[in-house]
Amino acid sequence: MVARAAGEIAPGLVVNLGIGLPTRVVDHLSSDFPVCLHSENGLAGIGPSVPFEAADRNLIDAGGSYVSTIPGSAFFDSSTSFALVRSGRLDLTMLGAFEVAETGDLANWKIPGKFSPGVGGGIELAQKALRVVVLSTHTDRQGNPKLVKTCTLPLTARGCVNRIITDMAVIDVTPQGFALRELADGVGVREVEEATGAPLTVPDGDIPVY
Amino acid sequence: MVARAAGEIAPGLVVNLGIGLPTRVVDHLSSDFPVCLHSENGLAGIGPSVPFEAADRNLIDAGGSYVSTIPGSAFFDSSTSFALVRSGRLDLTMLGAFEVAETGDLANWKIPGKFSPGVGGGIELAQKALRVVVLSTHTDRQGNPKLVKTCTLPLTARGCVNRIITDMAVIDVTPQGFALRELADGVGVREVEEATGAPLTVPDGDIPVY
Amino acid sequence: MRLPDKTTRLEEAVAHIRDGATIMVGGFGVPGTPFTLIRELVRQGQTGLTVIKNDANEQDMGIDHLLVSGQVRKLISTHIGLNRRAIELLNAGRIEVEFCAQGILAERIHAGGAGLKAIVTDIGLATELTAGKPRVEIDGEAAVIETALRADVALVHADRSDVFGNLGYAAVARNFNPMMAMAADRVIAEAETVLPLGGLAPDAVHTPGPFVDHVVGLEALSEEYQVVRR
Amino acid sequence: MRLPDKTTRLEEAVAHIRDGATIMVGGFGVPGTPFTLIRELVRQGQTGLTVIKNDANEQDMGIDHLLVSGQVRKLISTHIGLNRRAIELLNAGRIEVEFCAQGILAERIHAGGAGLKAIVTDIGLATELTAGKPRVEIDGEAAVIETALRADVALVHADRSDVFGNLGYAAVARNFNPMMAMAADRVIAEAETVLPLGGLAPDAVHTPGPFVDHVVGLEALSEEYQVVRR
Repeated sequence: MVARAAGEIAPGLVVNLGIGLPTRVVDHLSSDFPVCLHSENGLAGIGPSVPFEAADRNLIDAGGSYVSTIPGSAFFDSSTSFALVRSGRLDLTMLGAFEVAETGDLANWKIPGKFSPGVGGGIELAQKALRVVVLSTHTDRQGNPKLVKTCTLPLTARGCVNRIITDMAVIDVTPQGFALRELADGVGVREVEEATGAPLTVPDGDIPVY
Repeated sequence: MVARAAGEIAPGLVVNLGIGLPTRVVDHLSSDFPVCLHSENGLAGIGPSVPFEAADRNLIDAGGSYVSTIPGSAFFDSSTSFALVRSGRLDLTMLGAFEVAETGDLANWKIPGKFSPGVGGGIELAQKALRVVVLSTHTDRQGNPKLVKTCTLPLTARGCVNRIITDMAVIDVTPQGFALRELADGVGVREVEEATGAPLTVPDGDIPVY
Repeated sequence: MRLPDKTTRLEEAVAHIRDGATIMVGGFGVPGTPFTLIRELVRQGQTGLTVIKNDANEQDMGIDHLLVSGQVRKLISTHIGLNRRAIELLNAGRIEVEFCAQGILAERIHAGGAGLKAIVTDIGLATELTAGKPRVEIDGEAAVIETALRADVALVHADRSDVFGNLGYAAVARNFNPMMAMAADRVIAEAETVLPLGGLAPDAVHTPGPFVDHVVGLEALSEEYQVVRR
Repeated sequence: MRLPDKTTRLEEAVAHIRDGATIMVGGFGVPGTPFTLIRELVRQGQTGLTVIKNDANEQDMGIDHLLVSGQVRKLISTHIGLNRRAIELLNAGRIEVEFCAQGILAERIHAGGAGLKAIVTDIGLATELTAGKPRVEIDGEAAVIETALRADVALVHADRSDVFGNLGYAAVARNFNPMMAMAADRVIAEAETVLPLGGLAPDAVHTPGPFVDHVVGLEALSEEYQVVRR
């Protein structure tokens, strides 16, 4: 699933990988792959993670991991960092989700009743990245579908999600709703349909497996 | 008059000297005087002017004169430059004027019927500098007063002028209107009153001469 | 012309903060947080503060000390999830927290520093963060007016400063510091190195000196500044 | 991970400009004006352009060539007083000029680059420059809504660039270039020196590479770039 997500990153893009699962996508890119990774705390051109012993106290990513620079990296302030996000210079972001609606609505920051510690930069990433890929388990811990007709949780942004990559399938958000694109190895169409809380368009013929 | 204007610059201020007469005020400051001169094209800490032969093609002031830096100078973009002006960090500006009203209204950028080439940074300097001193001849070329009850020309900013220094007098704008503070050497009170287009409060006793 | 010297003793600089003041505090996590200025503010004990800061640091670090000491009335922030104590204080009703989208917080502070009244954006229109804020239409599209933020005092951390207050930041320790250093009536910068005039190249300055009122040189960096083992 | 190379031939980069495009052009007087990109645009001859630039340069310099060639429909500027020809063309009705206060032009471009819809300010309320613009009250005070500015293409001049498009500006040649380099769908930077990746220190970058699409190295600097004798 994480390896499959790495396939979303075309050469030359500017990409922000959200905290959690998405961060691990970088492990599946070759060191020579042409991509500019962005961190919202003020860095373009993130290099490999650095162990505690070798860390620079002034060089973390937005998730608090110690990282490094690569030739051509640039530091900038938080205003510039989100200018990049909001003005169409962020080609792709990968985010986690509580719920994704068939309209592409995303809820990933607050569960009413539970305390929410704030949204950070999540709204802007979801609302303004040119392409939003959700990387998530297909269902929550109780087995309830995360892909739904309508979000019941407070929204992060409306109509923002383009694709969902889960442990079961790759599904696109289309004007006609969810469309199955690929299946995880060993997962059947029927299983995906049962784990999905909204209608799923299934293509004719063979479905690629990842 | 220009020498008298230099007396307005208290130690430690951040000062913008407008194009024309005000620019020459700097010639009356000692090289050791503690002041930060600001140029709206992106320089704080303007050093002495530089002759053509020694000029740096990338180092002009907003009036197009070749200038130099001093230890501690900083370059910045136009956004930052006017942030300084509008956010209360510019202690003093000296500007020219077509008309100053007894309310402190300033008109110094456009004469209807004649073409105006645009206001540049003049509105922001006039409206937002903490103190605005007008440096001007007391009357225009036709002998008409520049200090008036109400401006007839398009305004630059309302109620912005604190003091006017002319070839005849130093006059403050007060809640009661114009108030005479000082006289130029050889000029009498009556002469100033006649050359001023609004009532002038004249102090009792001796009036300082410059 | 010569530029004035703004170096100030720590105690004297922080003493300018009054009870009830609104203060901005730089930093995103550890990098760029002015730990020394915060510690002095805890020592001096001013109360009823409104604090504007990206995050609430972690427990026993940075502004957490101000929360524990009860000096903070209200926090304007984007995310406090790394500080369990801040969450407890919020849940107990002992502090008020106003959340803002991170980049919009940055732009509201930029607008304050730029002497603007507000910005207009479509960010967060689908969320409760913009509920109750005035709406306006721009080119036929809905948008929300987010007012500019200014503070009485800004506390920022610089890697280097000259005595006039020209500042340079290290790596991602820059974050909110440059905007905050423009958006307060009084700006206090702590600096790891204080250089003489001319020690910073004019085109390497991140925050120009005219925005800064006090430069406090740091003699040593406490444990809080160091690499955090997680 | 490796950052891509954006070096582009002059002709190819400028060919992305279409008839009727809105273009931003950096510079304040001579410093920071991308004279070489402008000359190439004159050579290619795209027409019906809206040009956003602080000033109109001087006669026979910079965007004056675009005015003379009739390629400009509209100019958004702060001051054109140093270019008598621009004034004549305006008076003859051959170009439309929209004036804006200088710092507000900078902030409108900043807002465009920041993906905002507009800024709200009290600047120019007493002047005709804000006539007809929507008003709004902020904290009981009158203000005007100034919409964000974006362009199809921005032409900027840098002192130095690496091949990824991280830019550094010289002295006051910075001026409007950094904001414009963030506010266009396509950003073309000409650079006096093009460095390999790693040639610019990460904290010495004035415009981060992700905002820049094309880097055009300058082989020689024409007479227009030099010190002007007045």
